[in-house]
Amino acid sequence: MSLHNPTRNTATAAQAPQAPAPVPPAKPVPWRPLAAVLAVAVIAVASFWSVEITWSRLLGLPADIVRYLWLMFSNPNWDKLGEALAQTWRSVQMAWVGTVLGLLISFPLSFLAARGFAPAPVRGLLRMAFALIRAVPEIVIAIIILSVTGLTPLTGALALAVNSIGTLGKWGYESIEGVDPGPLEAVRAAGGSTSQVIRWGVWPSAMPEFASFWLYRFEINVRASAVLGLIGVGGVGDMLTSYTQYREWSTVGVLILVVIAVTMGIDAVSGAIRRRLTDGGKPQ
Amino acid sequence: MAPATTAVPPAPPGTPFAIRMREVTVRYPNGVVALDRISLDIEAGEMVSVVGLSGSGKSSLIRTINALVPVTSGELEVGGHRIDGARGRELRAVRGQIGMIFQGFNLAKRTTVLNNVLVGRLSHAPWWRTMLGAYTAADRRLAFEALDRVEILPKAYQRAADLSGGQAQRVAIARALTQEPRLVLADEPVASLDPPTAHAVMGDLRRINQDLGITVLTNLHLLDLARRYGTRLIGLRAGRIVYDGDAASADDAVFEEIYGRSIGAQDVLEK
Amino acid sequence: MAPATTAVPPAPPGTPFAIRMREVTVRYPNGVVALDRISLDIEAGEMVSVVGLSGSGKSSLIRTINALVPVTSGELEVGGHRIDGARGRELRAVRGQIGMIFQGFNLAKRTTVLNNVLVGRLSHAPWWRTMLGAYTAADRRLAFEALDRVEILPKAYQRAADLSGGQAQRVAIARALTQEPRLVLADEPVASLDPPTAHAVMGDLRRINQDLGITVLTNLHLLDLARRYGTRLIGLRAGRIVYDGDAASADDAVFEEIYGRSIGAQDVLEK
Amino acid sequence: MTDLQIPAKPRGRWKPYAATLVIVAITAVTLSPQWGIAFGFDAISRNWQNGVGKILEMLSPDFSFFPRTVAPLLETLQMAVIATLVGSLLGLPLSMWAARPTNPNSVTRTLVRTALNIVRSVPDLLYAAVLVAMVGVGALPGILALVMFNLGTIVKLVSESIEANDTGLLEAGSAAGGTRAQINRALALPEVAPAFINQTLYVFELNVRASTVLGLVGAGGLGLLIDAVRTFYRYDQLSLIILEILILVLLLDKFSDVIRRRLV
Amino acid sequence: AGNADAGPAADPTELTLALVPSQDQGGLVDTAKPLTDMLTEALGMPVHGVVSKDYQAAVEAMGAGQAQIGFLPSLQLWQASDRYGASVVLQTERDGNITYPAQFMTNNPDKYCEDSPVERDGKLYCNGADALSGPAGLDSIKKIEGAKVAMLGPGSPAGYIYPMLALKNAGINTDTGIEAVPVTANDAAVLAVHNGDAEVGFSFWDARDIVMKDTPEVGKDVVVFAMSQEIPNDGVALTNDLSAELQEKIGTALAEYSATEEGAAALTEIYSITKLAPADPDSLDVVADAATKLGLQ
Ligand SMILES: Nc1ncnc2c1ncn2[C@@H]1O[C@H](COP(=O)(O)OP(=O)(O)OP(=O)(O)O)[C@@H](O)[C@H]1O
Ligand SMILES: Nc1ncnc2c1ncn2[C@@H]1O[C@H](COP(=O)(O)OP(=O)(O)OP(=O)(O)O)[C@@H](O)[C@H]1O
Ligand SMILES: [Mg+2]
Ligand SMILES: [Mg+2]
Repeated sequence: MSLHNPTRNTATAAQAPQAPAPVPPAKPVPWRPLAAVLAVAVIAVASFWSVEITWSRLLGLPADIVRYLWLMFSNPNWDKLGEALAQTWRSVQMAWVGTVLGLLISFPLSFLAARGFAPAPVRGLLRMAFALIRAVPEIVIAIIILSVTGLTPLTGALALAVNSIGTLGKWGYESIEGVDPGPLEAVRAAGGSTSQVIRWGVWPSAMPEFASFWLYRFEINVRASAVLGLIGVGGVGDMLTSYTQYREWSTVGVLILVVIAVTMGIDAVSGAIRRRLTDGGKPQ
Repeated sequence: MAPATTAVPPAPPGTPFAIRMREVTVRYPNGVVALDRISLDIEAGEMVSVVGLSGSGKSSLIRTINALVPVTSGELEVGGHRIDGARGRELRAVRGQIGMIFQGFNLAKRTTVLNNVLVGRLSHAPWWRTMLGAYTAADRRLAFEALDRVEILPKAYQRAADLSGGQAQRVAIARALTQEPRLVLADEPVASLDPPTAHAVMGDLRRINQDLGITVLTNLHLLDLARRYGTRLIGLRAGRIVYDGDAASADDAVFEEIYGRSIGAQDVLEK
Repeated sequence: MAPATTAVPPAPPGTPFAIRMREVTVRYPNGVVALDRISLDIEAGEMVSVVGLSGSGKSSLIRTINALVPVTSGELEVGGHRIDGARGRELRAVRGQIGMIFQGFNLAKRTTVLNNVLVGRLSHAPWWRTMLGAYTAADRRLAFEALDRVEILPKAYQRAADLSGGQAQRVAIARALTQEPRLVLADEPVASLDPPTAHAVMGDLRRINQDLGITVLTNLHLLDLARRYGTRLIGLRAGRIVYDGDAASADDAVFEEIYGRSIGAQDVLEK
Repeated sequence: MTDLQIPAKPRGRWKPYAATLVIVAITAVTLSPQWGIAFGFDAISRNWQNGVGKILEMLSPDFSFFPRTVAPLLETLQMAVIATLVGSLLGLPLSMWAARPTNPNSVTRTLVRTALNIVRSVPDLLYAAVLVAMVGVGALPGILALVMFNLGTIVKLVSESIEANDTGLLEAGSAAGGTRAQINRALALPEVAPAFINQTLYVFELNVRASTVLGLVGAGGLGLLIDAVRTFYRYDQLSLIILEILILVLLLDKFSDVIRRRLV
Repeated sequence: AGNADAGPAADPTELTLALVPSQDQGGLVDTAKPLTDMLTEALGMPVHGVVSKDYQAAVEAMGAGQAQIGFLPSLQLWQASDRYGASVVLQTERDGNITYPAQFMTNNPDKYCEDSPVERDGKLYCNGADALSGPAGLDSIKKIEGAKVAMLGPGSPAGYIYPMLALKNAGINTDTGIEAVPVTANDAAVLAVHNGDAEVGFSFWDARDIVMKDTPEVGKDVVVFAMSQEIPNDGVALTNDLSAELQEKIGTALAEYSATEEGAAALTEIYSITKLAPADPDSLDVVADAATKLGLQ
């Protein structure tokens, strides 16, 4: 046994001269990915080529950004802070109720829409419903609901709830289908029924993902109140659009600060919850 | 041989399960034939080891017995219940009495060891209790006893993710024991365990076989373990049974037949 | 013993790496002391097996040598380079010459076998080539040769996810070989492989040790393999070296010392 | 075996219950008439026919309107394609920068995350309104607004999925002596590909739906047309437009389903 | 909530007022409080106010009986009465006018101005548009043929309906004869002309004031060269499920409020309204006519 072999340098140095090169298998041509990339490239080129844009406008953009940031933040109109906070609270209320209602409804539905938990027709129907909700503009949903509950924040909450069902349902069945099949099989093998499989096979591993996109949807709903603000149910989004339209930049600055603070707060909470659920909240 | 369905009355409560396979073929959707016309009788109370190359169909055999993989053709009976074609409540009732130990443990990592073990009570406890996780004191006691039997009781309230490999393996065994099974199916339960731990686990399996009379079917990589702990040895190769006999008397020639001509040859790695 | 830093000149290119550890302690952030004042000299070109209970520190030892785990105190030198405290470019250069085979393979499942093996060239190829994935013909040839050596060349363009366990293990070995390493660290490379495959893998490691003179350090669960393939055996227990000597002469008493009093006793399972 | 040493239940098991309680309390407050939105079923039970009537009105699309919708639809798609492409290509490296496994440096990671949180928190409506003042009306401000919006979404979703995935394989790159960028390119990229492609498709769908906002900046497209038909209460025309968007959404669903099953 | 089974002629016990601020004015409206406070007192029942920026939402709310009083722009006034039988009771007066013109603006005065632009309050006008009332300079709009034109959505009287009607009357095919640059707010129309995205823009008179707050040079760069016909101001509509007495009471209360000094001050301050005058139903015919002529078919 040669522990030290000073004549050997590396694997190739000694082997390359005499040993014939190994014959690798023919490199397969990845037709499908190539076709996909090609299709995307063609569509992209066509879009860029056909769109009418004066790209030179981008040159002035940095200076403009600085100018508008100055307009917004050099002298913020703190008088409006109270109202901004009140309207934000209203947005948060609508968003919260919308999210809670949305998740209560979408949660069971997303299981029925996931492969392996319900018959195919039910699955197809539910996926179609989720897609339909996502296809209808928010404001149209809001107007339908408005004819039932009037120009109240309840309308806003219900509109957000309906909207949330579309996205939460989709995210839900996607992450259920992505769950590690092992534990699920173990529950099945122990004689568990479908609901028990969900409770003890799917829920423990899908929980962090569900929690994270529920919170993300809450964040979206807080921002989506901008559109609902238009119909008159209030919220900080309404203020933002109005003050922007009338170019009251110093107020817009205050509103942006409030919105950023709220979003970052939600993000921080959601990050903490996600860490707790995924790794038991161990110190990093 | 005539179908045994009507001949054998369903096993009375508490008696171990026997397994009868008649010309069972399992073909996966992608065309791979994992089991090729297997006929096999395992008596109640036997302790059987199954060996074979990677890809020879060991896992498929165990998973078929538990109906996790559907039978393509042939007849399969466990404890007097027809398994091929069984569905719904009946299948769940049979499965509830078969303890399964998975190759990859299949623990729910983000919940406690105890909750994982209590999965073994699902088919026995009332539905609402399993949903709320509010098991009876008796069920919990069964779970604690199983944990104690595999010497991991102190970890009961830890998250399954925080376990070492050997500990996770033992929790999977405890889960199977908590079912009060009449048949234990163990898929390579000691892979990646160090020798003392491996012997401890195999000893546990032998104990439940000998003390409680439960039928045990174990897939194994390690021949010495198969020889030492099994009373009967089954060798699989490419989905067929190439050896079936006494474990202790299986010699090197037998193993060479099961595993192929020579160690390191290229053909032993391919399907 | 005096620190070896200045005494040993950095190894000249191509020569295998030696390892010198002086009073190395590794304490994880949660307080677990995984290595407890380990002093160890491994000569260039040795083939060493490390055995020990689960949780005894085998993985920690290997990962410390490659600086994947920081040294809490003590001195560590690999091939004449100080590893404790090394960072950035220098550390990458040393790591580039240490081939590591992980316990769980650590392959990128969604890309091809070839791309996984080419990871071994990261520290040798120019930066822009690695970014574009445009490796030189020479690099690709190295990768193909390594795949050929572990007899898995036909799978070069398959996705790593489609491999069986044994095949994935071989790809991980090919990746380490492609680095043209001077030291191979293998963490339980044959766990969960069937005996023929396990012997094939261990044979590969012995071959690169004997043919190329590369230093090899292997963690093993299986004592017969350790005895058969290693020239030197190191036994770890609770982060300390309890045996260090000739592999062939390690008898059952030695193993009992390493693994504890008796099989199945509770204390062998806990940290 | 009668004398089990059952370990004491760990402390801190009240925490989930406390969290549930907090959630229920917040929900109660937001539902209440005094402090919240005055949730009640009476209006719904009284007036639900109104809503059903509106929906029924929408159930008969006016297919003769189709020719008028083609140009706006193409315009919307055009902007959505460009914005998605730019947003996702910028978003990919930023996602790796914002995720712990692919960027262990906590300073730069926090920096990127904070910046993107701010980007994400500004409503798209506001981007549109400000950008139209900066670069004029047309497709450009619309695309820019969408790009900002896409960046925030993609980076959040993709970086979270990087963190949720197994990251042991990145160690293989470190052990081979690779730089962070090399490791991310060679090992992390193929692993995040499915998540990334899926989120890109999702963002594309968002962009099509955001056409209402694009209309606001004069970028035309479906948003403007929707406004126009709404102004004249042409629910039949509106439902045709919705039908077109629905087909698009279903197609994207299908794509992402195929990709999920093929790549994951 | 109203007590539905108190009798067929029963009026609701509380009212909702939907205020859609006219986009065609320079100030920001975010509250209906003075109006609702006053009405609550005058009618002896609670009146809630909602400021809605979506035309359709307000009209549909009235149609569904979710709002009883609507402060609506002219097109929506007509639609509310046409679709849901609401009665138009009052129209607003601004600076003594119950009408206002739309303006045609350009960044190319050499092409559109017959005379040299004159300055008023820092903004340029030509073709007699400095009279500040319509119609004026409409002869020059023929030259718009073939130009890029920034216009609002078809719901906007000043940003779309009236200027387009004028173009039609001038013999221009509004579908093919001009190149539309759609915008959805008046300030955006001004900016589009200022930035050169469009040669001509439509807006209410004078939307340049909004933009001048942060882009002062807009008054010089963008020249108003024509004014459309006068457009009816927004007004007040009441749903037909209110009893005649209640309708009467609401109308009177609002009219009287605007006649008091303090009421007038509040209305001017918040909505730039100087008076609420009895409605002239004929003035809405023009809107109806324009809307049907231009409506999407
Ligand atoms: N779900 C599946 N779909 C398709 N083919 C499968 C599936 N599971 C297993 N196979 C194939 O069936 C054959 C038998 O696989 P099986 O898992 O039973 O082997 P095994 O003996 O358990 O091997 P190992 O020792 O690696 O666990 C193999 O060729 C395998 O590739
Ligand atoms: N990242 C970590 N953080 C904290 N503690 C750790 C970490 N990794 C390992 N440990 C602990 O350090 C000790 C040694 O672990 P190590 O992984 O080195 O054991 P091992 O000998 O490789 O065991 P096995 O045979 O199970 O692989 C164990 O007690 C383990 O719990
Ligand atoms: Mg198997
Ligand atoms: Mg280890």
